[in-house]
Amino acid sequence: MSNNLKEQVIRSSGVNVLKCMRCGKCSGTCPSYDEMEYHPHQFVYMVEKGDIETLMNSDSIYKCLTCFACVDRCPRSVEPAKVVEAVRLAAVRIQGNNHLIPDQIPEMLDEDLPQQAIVTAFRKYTK
Amino acid sequence: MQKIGVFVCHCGTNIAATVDVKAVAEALSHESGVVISQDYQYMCSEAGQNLIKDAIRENGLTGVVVCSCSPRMHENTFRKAAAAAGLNPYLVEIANIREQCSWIHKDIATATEKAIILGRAAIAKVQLNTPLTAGESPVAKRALVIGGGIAGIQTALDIAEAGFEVDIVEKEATIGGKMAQIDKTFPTLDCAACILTPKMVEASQNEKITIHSYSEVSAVKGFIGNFTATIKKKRRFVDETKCTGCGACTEVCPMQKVPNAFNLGLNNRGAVYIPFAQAVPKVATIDPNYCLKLRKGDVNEKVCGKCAEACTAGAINYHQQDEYIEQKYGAIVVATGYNPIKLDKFDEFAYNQCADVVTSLELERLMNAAGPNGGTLLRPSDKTHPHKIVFVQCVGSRCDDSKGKPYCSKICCMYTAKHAMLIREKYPDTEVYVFYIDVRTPGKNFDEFYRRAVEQYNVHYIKGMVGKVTPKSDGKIDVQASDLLSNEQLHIDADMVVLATAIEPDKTARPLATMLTTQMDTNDFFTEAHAKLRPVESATAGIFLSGACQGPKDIPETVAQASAAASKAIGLLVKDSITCNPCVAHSNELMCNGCSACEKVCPYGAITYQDKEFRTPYRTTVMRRVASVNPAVCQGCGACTVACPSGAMDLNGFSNSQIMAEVDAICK
Amino acid sequence: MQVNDNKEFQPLIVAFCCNWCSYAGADLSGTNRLNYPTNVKIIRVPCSCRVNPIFILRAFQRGADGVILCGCHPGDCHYTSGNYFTRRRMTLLFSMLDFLGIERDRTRVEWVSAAEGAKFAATMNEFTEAVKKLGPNRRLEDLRCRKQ
Amino acid sequence: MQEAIISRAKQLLADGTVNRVIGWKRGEFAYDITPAIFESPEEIDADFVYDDFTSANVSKYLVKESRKEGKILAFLKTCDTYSLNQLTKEHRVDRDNIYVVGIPSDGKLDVEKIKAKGITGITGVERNGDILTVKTIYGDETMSVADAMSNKCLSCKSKKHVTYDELIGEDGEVTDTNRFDMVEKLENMTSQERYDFWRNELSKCIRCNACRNVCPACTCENCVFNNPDSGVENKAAADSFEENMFHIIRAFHVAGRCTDCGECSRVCPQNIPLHLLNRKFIKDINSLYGEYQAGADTTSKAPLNNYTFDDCEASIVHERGVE
Repeated sequence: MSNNLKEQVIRSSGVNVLKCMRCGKCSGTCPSYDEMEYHPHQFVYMVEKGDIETLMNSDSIYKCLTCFACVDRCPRSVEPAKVVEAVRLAAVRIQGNNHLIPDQIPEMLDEDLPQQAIVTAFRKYTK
Repeated sequence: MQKIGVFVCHCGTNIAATVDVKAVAEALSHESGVVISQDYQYMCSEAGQNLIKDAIRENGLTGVVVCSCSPRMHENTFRKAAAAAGLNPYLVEIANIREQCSWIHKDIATATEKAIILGRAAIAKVQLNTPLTAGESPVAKRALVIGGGIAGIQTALDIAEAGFEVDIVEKEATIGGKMAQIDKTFPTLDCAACILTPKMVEASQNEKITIHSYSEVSAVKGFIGNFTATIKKKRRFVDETKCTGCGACTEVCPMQKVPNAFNLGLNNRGAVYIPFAQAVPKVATIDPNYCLKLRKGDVNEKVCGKCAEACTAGAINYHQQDEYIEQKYGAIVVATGYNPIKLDKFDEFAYNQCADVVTSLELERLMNAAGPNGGTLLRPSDKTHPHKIVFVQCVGSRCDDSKGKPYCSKICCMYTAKHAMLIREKYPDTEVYVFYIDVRTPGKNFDEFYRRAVEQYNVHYIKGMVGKVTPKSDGKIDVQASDLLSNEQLHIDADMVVLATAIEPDKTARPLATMLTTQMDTNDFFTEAHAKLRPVESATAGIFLSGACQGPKDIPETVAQASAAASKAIGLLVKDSITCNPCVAHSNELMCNGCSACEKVCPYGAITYQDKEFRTPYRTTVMRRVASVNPAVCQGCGACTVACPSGAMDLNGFSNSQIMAEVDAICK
Repeated sequence: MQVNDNKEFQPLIVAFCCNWCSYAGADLSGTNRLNYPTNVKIIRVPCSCRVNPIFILRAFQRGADGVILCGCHPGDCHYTSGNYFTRRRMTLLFSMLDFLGIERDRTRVEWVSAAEGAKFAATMNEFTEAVKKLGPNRRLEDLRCRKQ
Repeated sequence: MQEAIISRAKQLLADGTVNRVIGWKRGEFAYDITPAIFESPEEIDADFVYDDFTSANVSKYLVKESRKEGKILAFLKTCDTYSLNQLTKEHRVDRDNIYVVGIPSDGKLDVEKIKAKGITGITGVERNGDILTVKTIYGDETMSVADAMSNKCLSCKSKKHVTYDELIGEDGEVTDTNRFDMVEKLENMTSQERYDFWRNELSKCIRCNACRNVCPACTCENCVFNNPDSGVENKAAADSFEENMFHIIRAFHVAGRCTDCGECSRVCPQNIPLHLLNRKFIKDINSLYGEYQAGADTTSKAPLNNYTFDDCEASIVHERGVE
């Protein structure tokens, strides 16, 4: 199961996690770092280890703003945001196990929520 | 009539176990031209070689075929044996029946059959072998060293020490290179200038060494032992022979707003300048882009001219022109060095936004006693003492994208430890953070040095890359990074940020490589002839590599390679002439079209053309352009032989007819 | 073409190997005792760029069923650039042979370094199999050279 | 046009610019136009011809002629200027010894195509727009110009002179033609079909060497097919292998140098479409290594004497097209 999941995440993200040299620049650059239980560099490492379910069960996948700062600054072109997105998709794709439906979103919005988060959330949840 | 001897080796059981060597010798004895066919236990042994020698003498052999191991193994052995018996060594061919037959096949019948075929091919080839004599080419007893940094200086000193003339060509106004800009050296922390400047003086005083500063190599022709280089001495508007280096001109120059290149633009200098106090040659140079007089365009106009007035030696010459010197050299050593990369593509480090974000080389100048602040470490922006300094490692190194360089710049870990330690030593109230990915300290006393920074000097080493550097309005700099070991994101309010910038080969290296027909890798580092066994030679004969032009290097490694390159160059210069590989291309002038196809594919520039007169019917003559190959330059690849449409080009030792004879024998 | 007792078609393969990489790679597969068929006969050339299209046609004429050319990997040529010329020449030559209806699998270029003994053996096994499948060379043979 | 050319030739001879002229004269029949050297105005008046049958590319003659004493005047059609440029690039001609007058060509006629219509006894032709009047000893016949146009002109690649000292008439542009259609058609056949096609064509070869002798790229001092040491020497093809080999090697030797002037096919007495072999190479070069027109300039590196680090591998032949 876990191996299949790893393969799925790697395929759907298009990311070669083996390129990571563990510099942590992604996490050094991440604006939602403090919100996350698992941080961008951990995503890359845990996907490499095949530890996908832990990530799927963590709120971290919804904390990523998809701002792509990590993608932009990664010196090895690993693209951690795409990994996060792929894990999130893996979670969303489990049938009958929807975490959110689009109609719920408006009432969950609060005014302090950054604009970018709303836009990305909209992008994420309407796929 | 050919008299060919065939010698089949058992190689103990290596060959004999899978190939019926007796049957091979028997079968090959019936081949045309074969007068003797023998087998023996070990052909390469002295007894085996004597067998061959005796056979050559007794039978007057005109060709020898040895069926044995790979020619890469013992071709030379058997060639020498043949030569000892009076047979031209190039009349020996090897049939590889060990690596390419007995060792890969199991069935004796088919392996024997294949060995016979390989033997036949070698016999067919040797029938067409011609005696070859290695040519000789004289060696000019003078070396050219391109680049006057520590690598070039060391190489030049070593070559001069051996008694040969050396010319150093340096593009800047002084020799010394990057090492002159460095404050202290790791891991001993001695002052760079204190160990470099004596060498610079030595170089300038050595009678065998000529320094062409403010010069560049504009053309190189020729080949090993016989290069001709054109050196362009750029006009510096100062007569080098008259200038005493007193510096009077630099004091009177009214144009004092020129960014000081030696201090990396951290302060200003005059339009006429001596780069630094210990410069060699200690001669002033006028920068025509800033000089009030030269900028005018017409030097006869009555503008400024203060430096000429101040110069008691009368060395200032506003009318000076570029000078070209042509010189013959036997060997060329490339020592073009490195530069830190430009940081334009790394906006996240705010290098272009904030004066207090500096590169490590800039920090060297900031800390140097001869630097812009006289050795006191001050922030470039407001000249205050920094109390919190963040070092960022691997800036632009180990990047697989187009922004940076894919390689490790090698020297940054150590010099950052040095910087951290020096700062903590001199300013104990300063907190120093080093963000690293890996700390790489292979080298004598290197890891001990790094551990001292951590244990003795309390430098905070944090594993994790800095993600973002943001200058704040209060003058502080917010450094955002992740601490991978404690798994938290950090924000440090720093006063200064130092970037361990990746290093790259000097921009002049690539055009130089083209001029020298030497190879470069995709990062523009010169490629050595063999990664392990020939690390200081380029693949082009007579061209040697010294220092960081071949790959990132620290000072001890650079000096070691510089001396190694020097010893290789000396090894060449002591020879009066060099023996050339006789397996080179040659052109049949009667068939040559003069079309230049061969010249276009020759990687060595070995082919030239001349107009020659040829006789044509009815006592007429015609002038034709024909190719000729310089056998001293040709390395024998054969690219020209295929590019040539008329078949005028052929290759000694691997001629068209020889290869086709092999094809025929194999397909028979 | 060789014919065995068991009547299985045994193709004749001529392999041109450059002295610096592929010939050494072939030696290495010997040193490592990696088997490949006896069908393959190697001719040593200084560089893959020494191989004239005429040699390849000559081999087919005289009875080869397949011709393979091995050289250093692009970028590793001992002579800097030889294999780059080889690559263009052979691409065009093979394309022309294909255009004339000669089976594509009878010709091949493979880059084998001095360290790739295993690759050399595997390549030769594969190539021999491919040519075996095609059967004897009939489309580019010289009838005068056909063996019984 | 002929008048303009003749008068310019006489002027240039008279003012000493040149001492000879290479042009064309009539052979045995009206349509037999063959290259010729003229040394005086009288010779020009007597024999010089430039008409709708004047196809021959004279640039190859300049290899020998330009090495002689004095300057020679050459009248070159657009396609001929490419050949001359290529020869200049390969140092085969002394361009300084040639005075080139570029002349326009609106397509030349192929007499075989006219004869194929059953028209014989041809004494001349007249072009009126699209209508061609063929004068014969039996009276006039008409047909369309397009039907009589030679193949090489039907797929004309350029109306632009790439080298000249002066022009008669207007210069045109590089044209976009369908010259690779037939190559593509063959590429889309199966290997067996291609083999059958070429066997059928090449087996007609009588090794008259006309293709080689007319080819402006084949100017070797000593052709490999005449050289006993070359390994491919042969005078007459003994069997199918030699038929193939001659044409493969010839095409390979001119690959990257062939300007696609089409003379090889024009002169082939057996009507073998030899230009397809050259066009196959040109098409491959264009698609694999970037557009390249031999003879378009005198400085560029020929594709086979050049390379890039990321050229395709030879295995691309296996990966594309029909097996």
